[in-house]
Amino acid sequence: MTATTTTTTPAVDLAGVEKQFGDLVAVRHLDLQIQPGEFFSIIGPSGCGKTTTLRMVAGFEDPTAGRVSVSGKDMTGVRPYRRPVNTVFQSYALFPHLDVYENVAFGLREARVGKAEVRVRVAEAISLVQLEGRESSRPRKLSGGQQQRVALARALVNRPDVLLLDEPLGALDLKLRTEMQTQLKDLQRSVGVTFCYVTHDQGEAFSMSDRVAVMNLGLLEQVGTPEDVYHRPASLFVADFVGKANRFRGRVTDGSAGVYTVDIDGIGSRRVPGPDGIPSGAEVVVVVRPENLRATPAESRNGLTATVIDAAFLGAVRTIRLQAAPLGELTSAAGGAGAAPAPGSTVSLTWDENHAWLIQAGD
Amino acid sequence: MAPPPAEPPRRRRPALGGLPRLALLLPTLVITALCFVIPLGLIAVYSFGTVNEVNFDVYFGWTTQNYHDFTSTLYLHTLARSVFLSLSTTLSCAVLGFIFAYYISRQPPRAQQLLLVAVIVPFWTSFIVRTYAWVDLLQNLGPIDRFARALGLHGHIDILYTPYSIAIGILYSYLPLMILPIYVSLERIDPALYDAAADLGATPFRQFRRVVLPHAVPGLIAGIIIVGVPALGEYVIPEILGGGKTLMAGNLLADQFLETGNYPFGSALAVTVMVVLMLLLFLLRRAQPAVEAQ
Amino acid sequence: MTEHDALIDPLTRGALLKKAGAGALGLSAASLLAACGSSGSSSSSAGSSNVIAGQAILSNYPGWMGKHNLAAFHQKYPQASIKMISNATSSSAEVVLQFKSRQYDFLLSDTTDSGQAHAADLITPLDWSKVPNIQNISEKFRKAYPWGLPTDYGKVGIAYRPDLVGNATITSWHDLWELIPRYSGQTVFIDLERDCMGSTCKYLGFSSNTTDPGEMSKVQDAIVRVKPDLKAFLNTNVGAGLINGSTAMAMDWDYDVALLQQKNDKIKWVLPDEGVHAYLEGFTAVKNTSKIAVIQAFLNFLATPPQYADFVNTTGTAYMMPTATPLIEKSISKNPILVPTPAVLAKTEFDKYLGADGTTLWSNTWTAIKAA
Amino acid sequence: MNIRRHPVAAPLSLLILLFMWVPLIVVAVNSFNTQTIMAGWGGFTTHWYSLAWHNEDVRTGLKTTLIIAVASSVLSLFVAVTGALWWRRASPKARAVYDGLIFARIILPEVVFATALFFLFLKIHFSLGLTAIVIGHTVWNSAYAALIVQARMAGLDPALEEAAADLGATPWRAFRRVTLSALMPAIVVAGLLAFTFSFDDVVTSVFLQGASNSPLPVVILGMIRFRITPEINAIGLLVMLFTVTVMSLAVIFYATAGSLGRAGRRGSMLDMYR
Repeated sequence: MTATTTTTTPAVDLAGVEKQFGDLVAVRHLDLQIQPGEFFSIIGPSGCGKTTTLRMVAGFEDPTAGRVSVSGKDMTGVRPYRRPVNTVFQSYALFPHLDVYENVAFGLREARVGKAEVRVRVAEAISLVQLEGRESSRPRKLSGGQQQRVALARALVNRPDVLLLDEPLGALDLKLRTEMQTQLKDLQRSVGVTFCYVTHDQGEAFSMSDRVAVMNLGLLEQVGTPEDVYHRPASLFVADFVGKANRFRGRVTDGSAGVYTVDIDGIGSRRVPGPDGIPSGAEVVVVVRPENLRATPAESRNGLTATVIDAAFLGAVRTIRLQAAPLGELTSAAGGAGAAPAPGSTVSLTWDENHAWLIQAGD
Repeated sequence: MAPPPAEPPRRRRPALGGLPRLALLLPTLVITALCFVIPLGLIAVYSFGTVNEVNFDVYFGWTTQNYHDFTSTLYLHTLARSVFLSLSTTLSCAVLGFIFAYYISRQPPRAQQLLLVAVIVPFWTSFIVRTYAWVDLLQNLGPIDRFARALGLHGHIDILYTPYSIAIGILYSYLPLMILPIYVSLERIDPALYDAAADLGATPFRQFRRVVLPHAVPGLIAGIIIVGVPALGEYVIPEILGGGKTLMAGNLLADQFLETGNYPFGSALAVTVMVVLMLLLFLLRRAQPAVEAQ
Repeated sequence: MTEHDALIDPLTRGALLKKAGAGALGLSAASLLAACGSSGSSSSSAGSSNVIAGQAILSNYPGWMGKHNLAAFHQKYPQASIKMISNATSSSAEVVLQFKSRQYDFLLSDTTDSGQAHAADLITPLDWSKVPNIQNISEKFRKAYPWGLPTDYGKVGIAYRPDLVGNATITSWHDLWELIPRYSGQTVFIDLERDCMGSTCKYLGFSSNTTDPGEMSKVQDAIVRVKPDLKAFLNTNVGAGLINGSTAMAMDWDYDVALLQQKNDKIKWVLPDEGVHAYLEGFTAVKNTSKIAVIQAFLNFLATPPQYADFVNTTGTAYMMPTATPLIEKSISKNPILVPTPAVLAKTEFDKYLGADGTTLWSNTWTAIKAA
Repeated sequence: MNIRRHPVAAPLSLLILLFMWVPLIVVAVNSFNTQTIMAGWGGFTTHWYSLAWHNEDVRTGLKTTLIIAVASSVLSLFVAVTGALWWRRASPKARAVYDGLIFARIILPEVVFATALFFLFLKIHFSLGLTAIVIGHTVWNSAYAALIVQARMAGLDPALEEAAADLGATPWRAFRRVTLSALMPAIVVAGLLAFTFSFDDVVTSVFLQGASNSPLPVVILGMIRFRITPEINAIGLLVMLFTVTVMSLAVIFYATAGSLGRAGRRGSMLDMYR
């Protein structure tokens, strides 16, 4: 696990945080830091503990063990209404009996902000999310996207240290979702508030985030930039969760300092980059992303050939399903421009040395 | 779209600051247990007892005689008539209530409020006074009769003291209780839905069936329960408007408690009616999702 | 295996105080006062029999009292008063429950109800030496109502509009039964078990207090036969339709007909040849009342001609005290319908308590008639 | 389908409205009728109003009824709202039991329930009177109120209070500004319904009034025992005027208090129900 070392105080600091509900362990010993101004995402499948983590930051859950700090201040046990964070809920949780204006003004009124300032800041927030003219509408009369923006304005108007977003785009349709992703990113850049974003959609997280944390079964699997997580996954789970991965089993025969020689079953010896500290003789899995697995209609030079099952044209790319006799099914992806290989034809598969990644097996 | 992920159970923190959650249930528990379940238990026990017809002391025992008595054709006939009358009035009530609730819900907001007030206000005067007004209205040589004759209709409109006048009285008294829940459920319909339906080429009738009716179902069911059940037990209206000629289950039941003092038999009647109604409600609730799914 | 369980246990003074505690929740100031009032003064009135003190609670029809009776009584006995609780009860079951409820000290109750309460041992017999004025009431009524002070009675006869029945003359129940099918939908019967079936008994020549199942089955047949041709069974405004002609014939009470005649003089009253059935009401003291002294003083007071006249003039009922006649309004005292001549009384049979079996027989017959 | 101009539905709706008001017109007309036995029109008089106005039974009856109706409405709302708050986070099984008890309270014929309560109160030596009537009314009123409040509660996002807390509201303020306010339309409707039911109840009151003063409906029932005179029409109309006035004042007060308060942009009562 990588704990980034910086000189500034982290916006969110989770130290040894654990959460149990009865017998169920939702979050196991979590250490995580989110930097000020960062767009940070937590991704993972259902029940991985990501929402629980977010709720511990917001204060809706108390950790069973460990410490939660926001902007350097210990927030463990502090009630939600005393924390400098605000949340955008998955269901938005807009107050149905209040109009847009009063929804947005809610937090300011609770903070006893002066009337004049309320007016200015609410107007500002409403214009930030482009809802001018809808101030006196009730939430029920708004579209899903508009409601989502009200929820955003309602949280941001309080100028929180950290904005927590719990799958805020989950209820929107695909087109609106992509649109909102861009807007969210722009918004974050312009207000400069730390965003902590929870989603089960890795694509959504990648498109917006500076850094991503991947969780599974209550455990933090990896933290890093989207590129790190995608190209250098720390575990097989991460490798699979963030995208399609071709796996090849093998044993390390030699190597250190990030590049190892691996004897891959059914293929032979290859040089593969990987994390430090894998001992010789260790069972490993080599991960190659489909776009890095080149399929060329030629005789094999190094022993790996496969039969084309079919190909799917997706516009920008074309994916090819392949059957490699001893290795099972593989996937290759290439630019959509070239001609599709005919099903049943034989191709040879290659990858660049740098475009693979080693994961120690057995974890 | 994927359903929201099933996260671990939410925290069970006290709902209102330090108040334990169960404390919230206390008022309901007290009122239902002490003032409903226990007295009802008393009734259930009475239904197996006997009464001293002189001083009306009830003797507890385990006789099923009271339930046997109930199966006499005299009472079954009365029960059947009551079920039929309450069903038909409830259905007419539902039809009229629906039309009117729908009418209100499609008015501009101000008019909606005015119409709602117009529905409620007549009911802020005594029920008995209002019901007697129907005696006046419906009687032979009364306003409706005269109006009909002025229009040149042949013969008398002479429906006072018939099952019809009972039905009118019940319909009149319970109509607001039908209109309000239906209105509430119709009112929630987003006006854009009508446009959307029209836009998608729905004819007015199909629009009505696909948009309006599904939304009205919860309100309709609530209304039918709120109206149908008391209508079955109603005994004041049949007494005033029925001219004492049409015996209803409600009268039979009330008579046991108010007139003859045969509490065990009355209790047996009450228990039976309760069980039948509970069963009907249970079926209705099971049917509800099926209706809504259509 | 049966376990006897009397419905109502005696209320002790301690229990009343407990009730006061429950009432202290603040919602029931009135009932609290009533509870305290009835228990608090009990010792004083029981202790010295000479002082008439305390408040006696009377269950009564609303307004069923002379305009000035209560105030005059309080003036005469400054330490005593009567609190009247209005009840709209009509059945024996309700009245007997009132006798048992211990909420009241005395009740308005008719011969049937008091008879049943007596059989159930729920009444306090009066000490007649404390109510000497009872002598002012005609003997026939005193005999028929031995439990307390009889106050009023009502005969059930026939009222009709000769002009609406082809100027036919009705003199008997028999005439009425003959005419009902001919003028279908224009006849009204009284919707009270005892009055309606009692009158039918008279029509058939039976006692209106019969408990013979064979006779009752004939009564049932007689009513069911004409039921399709009846307009209604009513217990309120029974004969009102006679005024505008929507009703032609009615089984009705004397006092009601007397009033109807003031509105339309075409209405005729008939005291049927076969005889009439009548109710008789009065005030009866509840068993174990602590206010018996107050009750006796009040009933004795009410039985004086001026007070009784006030009662009759206010309620407009048929009266039973000949010595009060000069003080009673002419509309009542000169009305042949309401004056109790010996000839009329000879034809009149009062309600009696029918016993447990008789009561059940009557109520079953009545249900069968109503369900038919 | 534009029902406002629909050739059948629109006139039919107006007929329904007429149907609901005609008896009231009859009551009004008869209250000025000199004909004492309600058999046709006799002539104009205001005598019945003077009679009704000076009728002590009616006055104390009205006062008694008001106390009962207000007390039982408030109690019913308390029971219904606390119950709904519990219900919101209860398990499905617990909810089913709770719902079942609500339905049971609604479907039990009133006369049975009133008798049962009467027997019970006598058995435990609980004093009959206003308190007893209020309790009796509360048992069924709270069931209707619970039904209405619960329907609204079911439509509320369970995250609302969390959102309020997240925005800085303490639990109490979150309850007041969010939960209670969001429930307010249902509370108002339930309160009105409870008041109306209680205000007009005869059966429960008859059984449980004991030696206390009779509520107005019982007084009226007593008055019509032998004879119906136009006085009851005058009483009915006076009572209605009185209720309408009180209700209007309450609504005006509610609206004014709302516009002066911090959450001034709430709009009208019915608006909130939207």
